[in-house]
Parts: sequence; C-alpha cells; structure tokens
Amino acid sequence: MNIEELIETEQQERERQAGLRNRILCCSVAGCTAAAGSAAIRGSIEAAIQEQGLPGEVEVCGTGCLGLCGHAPCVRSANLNETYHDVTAADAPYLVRGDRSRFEGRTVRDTDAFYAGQCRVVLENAGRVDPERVLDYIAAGGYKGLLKVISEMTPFEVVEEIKKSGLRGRGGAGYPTGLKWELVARQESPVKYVICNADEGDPGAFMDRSVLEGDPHRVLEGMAIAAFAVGATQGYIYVRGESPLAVERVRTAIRQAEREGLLGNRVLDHNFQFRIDVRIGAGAYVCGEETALIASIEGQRGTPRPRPPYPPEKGLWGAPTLINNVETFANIAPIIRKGSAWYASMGTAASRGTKVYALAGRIAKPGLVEVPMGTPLRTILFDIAGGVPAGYAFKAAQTGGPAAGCIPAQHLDVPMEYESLQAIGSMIGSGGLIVVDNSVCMVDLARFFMEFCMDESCGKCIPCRAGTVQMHDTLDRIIKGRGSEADLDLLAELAGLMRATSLCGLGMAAPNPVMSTLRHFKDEYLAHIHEHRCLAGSCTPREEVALV
Amino acid sequence: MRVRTLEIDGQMMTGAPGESIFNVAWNNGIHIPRMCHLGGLTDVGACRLCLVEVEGQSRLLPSCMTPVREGMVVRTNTPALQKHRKLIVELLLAERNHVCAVCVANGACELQDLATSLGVDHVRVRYRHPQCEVDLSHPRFGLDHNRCILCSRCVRVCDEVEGAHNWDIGHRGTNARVISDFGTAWGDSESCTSCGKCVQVCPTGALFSKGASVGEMRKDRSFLKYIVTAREKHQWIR
Amino acid sequence: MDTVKTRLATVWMGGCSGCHMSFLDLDETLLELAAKVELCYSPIADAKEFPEVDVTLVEGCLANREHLAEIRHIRARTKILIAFGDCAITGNITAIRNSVPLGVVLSTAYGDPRFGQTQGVLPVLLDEAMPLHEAVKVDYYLPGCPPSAEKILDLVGSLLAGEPVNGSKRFG
Amino acid sequence: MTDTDRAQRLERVMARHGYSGDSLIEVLHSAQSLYGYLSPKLLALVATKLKLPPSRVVGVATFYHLFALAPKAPHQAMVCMGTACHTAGAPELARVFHDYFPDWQVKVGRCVGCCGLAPMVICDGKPQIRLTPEKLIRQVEDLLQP
Repeated sequence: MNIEELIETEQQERERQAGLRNRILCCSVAGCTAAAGSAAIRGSIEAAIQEQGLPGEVEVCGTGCLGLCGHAPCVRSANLNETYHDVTAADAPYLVRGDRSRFEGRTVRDTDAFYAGQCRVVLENAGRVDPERVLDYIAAGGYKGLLKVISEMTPFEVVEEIKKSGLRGRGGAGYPTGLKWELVARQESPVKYVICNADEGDPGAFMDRSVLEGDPHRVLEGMAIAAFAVGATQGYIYVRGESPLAVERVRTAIRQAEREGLLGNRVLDHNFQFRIDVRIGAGAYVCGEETALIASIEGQRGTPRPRPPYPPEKGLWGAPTLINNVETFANIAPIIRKGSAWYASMGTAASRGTKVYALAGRIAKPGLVEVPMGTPLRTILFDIAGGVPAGYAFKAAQTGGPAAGCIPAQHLDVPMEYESLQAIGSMIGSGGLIVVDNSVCMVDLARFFMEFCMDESCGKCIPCRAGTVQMHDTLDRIIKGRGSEADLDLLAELAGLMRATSLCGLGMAAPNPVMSTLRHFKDEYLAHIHEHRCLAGSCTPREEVALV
Repeated sequence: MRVRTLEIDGQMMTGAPGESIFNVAWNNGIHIPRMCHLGGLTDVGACRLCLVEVEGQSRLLPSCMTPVREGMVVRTNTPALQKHRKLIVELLLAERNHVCAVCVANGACELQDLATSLGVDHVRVRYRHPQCEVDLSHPRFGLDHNRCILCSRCVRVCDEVEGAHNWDIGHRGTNARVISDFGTAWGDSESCTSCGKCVQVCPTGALFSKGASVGEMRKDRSFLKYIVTAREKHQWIR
Repeated sequence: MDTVKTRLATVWMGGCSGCHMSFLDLDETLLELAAKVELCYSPIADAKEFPEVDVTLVEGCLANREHLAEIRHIRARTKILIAFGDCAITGNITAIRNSVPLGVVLSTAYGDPRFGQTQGVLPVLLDEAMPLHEAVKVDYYLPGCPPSAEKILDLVGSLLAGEPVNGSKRFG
Repeated sequence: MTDTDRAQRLERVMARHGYSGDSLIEVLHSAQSLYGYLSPKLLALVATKLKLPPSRVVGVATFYHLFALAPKAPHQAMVCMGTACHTAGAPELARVFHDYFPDWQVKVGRCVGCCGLAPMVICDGKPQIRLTPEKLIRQVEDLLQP
C-alpha cells in the first residue's frame, strides 16, 4: 500500500461504516475478555443479528477499553453514543434492536461525567476501532501520522515537533521524550534500535496492556515514526509474559501492518524500512528498567547495568537505542497528525498532554480514565470515577506501584503532574492509582510493597538485595508487635542508603512507599510499636510475640 | 593521546582517556574501597562500595566504571560516603553467615579488612542466619555459600580469563546463588577445568583450597595481571 | 588524684570464656589495672549479686532467657557496657545454631527436640542466640575472638583515663 | 502431539533464531509451552543447540519466575497478589486453597491487570473474578465436577 492507497482505503472504510445502521462494539480487552466473558456476548449478538435478519446493516466487533472495567463486560452502541456495562448474553437482542430501555441504570452516555470529564487522546479509538482489523484503524485516521512524516517531514523536523509538544516519558520517570529522541538521532551508527517498553510490572497498573490489546496499531505507528526520526530500522516490543492476549494482539497487528506495507522493507512504498519483533518477558519486574530490559532482549538475566553510558548512547547490543513506554508511543501519532501546539495546549506548563490512569481499589468506577496532566486527584476520583462507595471512607490513593508513595486525604486536591507529586513525596509512576479506604493498614501496605521489591530485586547490588530484606524484616517486626522506635530510624537509614547507592531505579524507589506512609501515617506505626495495635484493625498482629 | 587532568580529594592527577577514576586514584595512592572490582576483570559496578562524589553530578558514580574526564573534581571519602560504605558492609555481614573466628580466610579476607578499615565494630541490622550449602564435591576445592557475597569475580574470571564459564549466578534477589554447570555439584561439572583461578580471585573464604584450616587460606591475585598482560601484550612480567 | 577506684565488672554469658582468658593474659599489667580498679563482679571474683558499677565487660551472646533477664539487670546497674568479644557483638560461634530451627538442633544433639527445656533446671534457650545490642544499648564494642590483651588494655585504659577510644578493631 | 513433533517444533524455533545465544529466552518460552516445564534434559538440549555454557542457561531459567523447572501439579491456581487484589482480600483466598484444596499447586502471582474485578484467582487457566472465600470454594468445586 502506498500513500494514495492508504487515503483511498480510509475513504472506502469510512463510507462502508457510515452505511451501517449501527455498529455494536464489545470491549475485547483484558478484564472484559479474559474474566467477564465478552467473547460469549459477541457470539450472542451475532446470533441476534442473524435472527433479526440484519447482517450487513448491524455489525458487531471488538474494541479497546471503554474504561468501566469494574463493571465488565462493557458494550458501546456507536450510533447512540452510549456505553452499557454489566452486559449479559440475554441483552443481545435489545442491543441489536437499539432498545435503550433495557439498560436503565447500566448506561453511561458520552455526556455523563465519567466520559465528559475525560480527555481521551491515547484512548481515542476505544469504542471506534476493532483492535484486530487494521482497516478500522485506518478509517479512524490511522497511519496518517506516519504518512505525513514520511512524505512531508525530515527526521530533524519530527524530533523538533516532539520536543515542542512537551511530551514527557509516561513510563514514570517523565524524561522529555523529544530530548531522548534527539540523543539517539545524533548518534552516528549504522545500527540503531527502537524499543517499546511494555513490561508494565507495577501491580495495579493495566494502562499499557489495555492500549496494546485495544489499539495496537497506534503503538506500531508511534514506533515507526520514532524509527524514522532517529534513524533505526529494527524495533522490539517487550511485552510481559503475564498478558498473553497483548502478545497475540500485537503479533496480529504486526502481521497485518506488514501485509499492508505499513511496516517491513518499503514502508508506504518509500525507501524507509522498519521491522518490529515481539520479545516476551518471562516474569521479572526489574525488566521494566531499561538496561535490564535490554539484557533480557539479549537473552541474559535481567540485571541492570550502571549508567552512563545511557541506552541512547550505547544500548541493545551496544548500539544506540531509543526506549519509550507504550503510552509515550501512543501519543506520537496524534501529535504528528494534529500538531505539537495542539498537544501542548493540554496539561500544564511543566507537564503537557494527558495521562491515562488505571483506577482500582475502593472506588465506584474502577477502570481506565484519561485526563489532562495537572487534573486534581479529587476530580479524577470523585467527579469522574464516582468517588468511594457508600460505607467506606477515603484514606489514601496509592500511585506508581512499589516505586511511589501514597497521597493522603489532605492532599486530595494535588494536581496530578510530575513535580507537584514529587513535592509531597509521591510520583505519577506508570499511572496505577489504587484507592485505599480506612480498613487498610498503611504499615501492612508498606510491607506488601517491600515484599514485592524484595522478591523482584535482581540481587546484583547489595543496597537493594540486602536492604529490601532488612526493611521488610523490620516492617514485619513492627507489625508483629516486636518493633521499637529505633526501628523507625533504621528504616530511614536503610532508605537513605538505597536511594543514594542502589544501581537501578528498583532499589532507589523501593523505600518510597515506606517513607511516604511513615510521613503521612506515622501514628499507625507508633500504634503498632507501643500498643501492639492496628489502627485500621485489618492486620491483627497474629504472632504477637513480645520479648519475654 | 591527550591525558586527562582532574582533581581527586584535592590532589591534581592525570589519567589516560578511558581510564577509570578508581585506577587513577589507586595509582596515586588513594585506595577507594571496592569488592567486586579486580584489575584484569571487566567491571560490573555491583557492590556500590567504590561510589564517589563527582561535582556537577547529582548521583554518586561507581569509580571503577566511570572514565576520567578533563577538569573532573572528585571526592572519594566524604562522611556521607563513609556512612554508606559502612552500612553496605554491615548488610553483607548480616546477609549470610560470616563467622570470621572459624573461617579459613580469617586474617586474609577482603571483607574483614574492609570492615576494619571502615571502623565497623558491630552490625546494626538483624543477622539473617540463612541456611546455605557447602559444596565439597570438587577433589581440590570447596565452595561455602555462607561466605559468598555475590561479587561475581569467580563468574567473570572463569568466563573471561579461563573461558570455561563454569560459574554463573542462578535464582534472584536474596536467593541468588553462584551455580556451577547445570546448577549441579561442582565435582560433576563438565565445564570446569579445575584451574583454580576462581579460588584465587574470591575475596572471602567462599572459594577455598581443601586442606586449609582456620586462618590458613592465603590467596595470590597477582597471577591475574600476569596472565592478562601475557595474553594481551605477550609480556611475561614476574 | 582521688583514690576512688573505678568499679569494674566482667560477665560471662553465651561464650567460651576465651575473652576472659585473654583478659588474664594482661599478666603483670593486671596489677597496674588492679590499682585503679575494683573488680566488683566477675566469674573470677566471688560476688553473688550484680552491684552498681561503672564499667562492665560482657563476654558471650544472649543464648537463653536467663541471659536476657540478666543483661537488662546489668544495663540498669552499669554506666558503661562493653560488648566484649565477637560472641557478644555478632553471636559468633554460639549463633551458628540460628540457621537451624532450635528443635532440630536439640533433637540432633540430644535426640529430644525439647531437651532440657521443660524440667525448669536449665534456662530455656531463646529461639535465636542474639548479640547484646539487639536487647540493650551497648556503649563500646571490642571485637575479636578473642580480642588481644593489648586491645583490651587499650580500650579499658582509655576509659579509665577518660581519653577518647579509638584504635582499629577487627572481627575474627 | 508426540515427542518428535515437539522436538521438531522446538528445532524450528531455534533455527528461526539462527541458533543464536541471544534468543535463549524466546527458545525457553517455546520449550516450556511445548513440554510443560524445563526439565534438566531440555535445558541441556537448549544449551548445546544454542552453543551456550550450561550455567548461563540455568542462570537465565532460574531468574524469571514464569519458567517452571519442575513438573506442574494436575491443578494450578494463580492467586493474583497485585495491590488492588491484596487490599481486596487476596491473602484469605490463598488460605482457602491451603485449607480446602491442598493438592492444588498454588502460586501467588504478579498483577494480571484485571484490577477492576479484584480479587481474582486463575484456576486451571480459567479466571474467577470478584471473589470472596465462599465464592472461590464454590467455583473450584464446580471446576472439579467431571
């Protein structure tokens, strides 16, 4: 397919879809598919279409994450601009007939707060595009970014455009994406690589997975644009072994893109070649760190390497390597299509654009939401996601998984952006946002994250390998009523050591949940130490063995 | 080949391009603490003991792997660094079972020497007392995991100098262990050439020659420079 | 110089008394020390009750519940408490048993996992032998197995003379 | 699928990667999906074919926790221990297996990414969602019905 054919295909597919009476899109992503049986629902809708003699007029297909994961399975009716949740097979005939009364109390309109409060850029195709049909993606403007880059722009201009957009890395560190691209583009090397970090090991984070399963072509297009800008011809998507559906969807998308000439030797019939292979992670959180990820792609143990040299200079097999997160790549095509000024108009001065959050825990509407950077936490949790269910009280929001901290009630109005969160000892991280209510003990939560880091430490450097064990041991002693105030000083000293001397981000960030809960919930630590009591009442110190 | 001039602990020094801060400091009489670094082996920057402060850098850098740059200003022994190094040694002493009194390497152990030089007179974290194996299956050598600090010198010397790659590291985190061949007994290894280089480079009493009793183990690491120079420069320097 | 002698005590807990032997290796300097010091409590002195003292040298780790009670008793009655020797500081040989559950240790050695733990004759063993500083605040540490006589003199001498305590210290 | 089929398919995977040592993890993934777990014999075969030292192959196989080095029990349960599932009561679910279904091989796993449906357990490949101990017992008993 060359440029003209792409535009032509887009036209044809759009007209075909416009001709339909209705398109029913069933969320075919992780939660809905694997757990809530959305595949069965699609089958029953197919049957209902036949029964009602509407094949060719009403069409059913899969689509990306509609955001209401807590009320899976979800289905969207295209022409009614409505999304229904908790859908069952028995609802199929009503969906096909477009009978809305059936879904009383189970309907979220685009105008309702849940969708109206959002600003969906990365998730724009959710509810419009079937992840397994490249034509759908093209009909929604897919690969137009790549087309524009190849036919109208020079690599330098593409890098400048990304720099001007103000986009920063969505993996958690927030490094300006444009600068990183520039570093790689500047390197003189016959071989360069573009890697998409889809390891997403944070517990409670499912944004990248949903984007990969819901709109894989968007990520491929972003990677191709990046490859053009930095001069790479080979790309890798490093996907977690724990999400086989994502691996399958990405492989299908790559096959389709290669068949349509959107990837491979002559992209869009131009002399730009770019191949993408999938590498499957085998279960190691540390491989989310870029040098450990590179070691894993090289078939080694996933142990990080000291930096400098940084990957843009010397990465995969020693060649200059660009590594960006799934969500970062998912923003590239819209920036190129609609221009950096449009993107920079969203978010705040320091943190441009939007951020996808994976809400979970004690919240009315758990799932995926995308809001401009800088949106206050309260808006996300209470205005968009329906707040904390009746009978529970908000205690804290935990962001960034085991690498970040918690945001207590008094900081509910903090604008969600890089710098403001760092100021209160937390960080955006990948975007996992778990709401914790009063029944959860923060000391136990800190121990849970430390146990996670202890199990996932690669064991190469001493501060992290031995430090996590000692911090976990100390937290365990405190919870079991055998702690002392001196233990709090020991925790602080170990945290200082790990932050200053650990070889990679895992060790540096492992103390964050502990120090953040210590800062905001010190009374719970003291209650465990002095009164052997859990203020939240959830972790009764089972083996409360006081020293005889 | 323009040399790089830089300042380390207030002294002006010069080093060849690409030479590490550690080597330049060492050649000028400043011995930065280290455990996983050993001249002649590629560096991995794992033990974090040789971290130094470099002006203009927000993070501490491993001196063993950081090449000198013109005009660098380096501090190798600030109070903060000493505090970090002491706690790292304490973490090591508590991680496994380092009972110096009954160890073959008593008196000749780099970890013991480092604890002394850093003034570690007690360990503030709780001793873990893990249960670790001792592999005596090799006819001439033994491996005591209680004394292993996972510095990976044995892995590197076996891979780079001998070339047999009998050793590697298995498992992960605090369960990581040095493994031989298929994670099987050292004596049954088909890769091992019994050259004993790993025993000589091991900083503690983990790898030892059989027959050495308490305090009798003496290791000679000078062979490493001798062989590396012989292979690379065809000079046999005694 | 007032002739009030510094009140010294030495205690022998979960250790092999090698440190006390090394203490006796001070040989003739013991006489000089005896002039400045009154040995109020020690395995080598006949005293039943641990009195108020200025300096206590405690050899050996906390291996049983009696040790635990005793160390707290001592801590309350001494101004300066010195962890004397590797066992007191790291658990050393006595703590080698810690990497094996206590029941297994006893059944391996005595054929009965609760050997001596129930008749109320022997003090009940702690699950893990502990260094002193895990139970009480320790003022000075004197590592070594045993610390040499010179090192003991160096530390005790500096304390008596009120000079700062330095001098390199070494395990093993 | 016979053993020769499995051997041929594994050979094809290794050939596709040019028998290069860098493809070790991809090959181990294929080997495990074909044979169920990575037996010593299988690791030896991979080490020989990819011209890698055995200790490196075992080092990699033991680093990643999705690689199984022992045969899997007839019944497999993966209790998701992500943050949302943990705070929603996953530890109690793990205890259900301990008390009621001791012959099941229970693995406490990393976050699977269905946090909206917490707490979650994957029983013999089938995800069970929004669980309580009682509901889990019922679901597992249903699964065990012939």
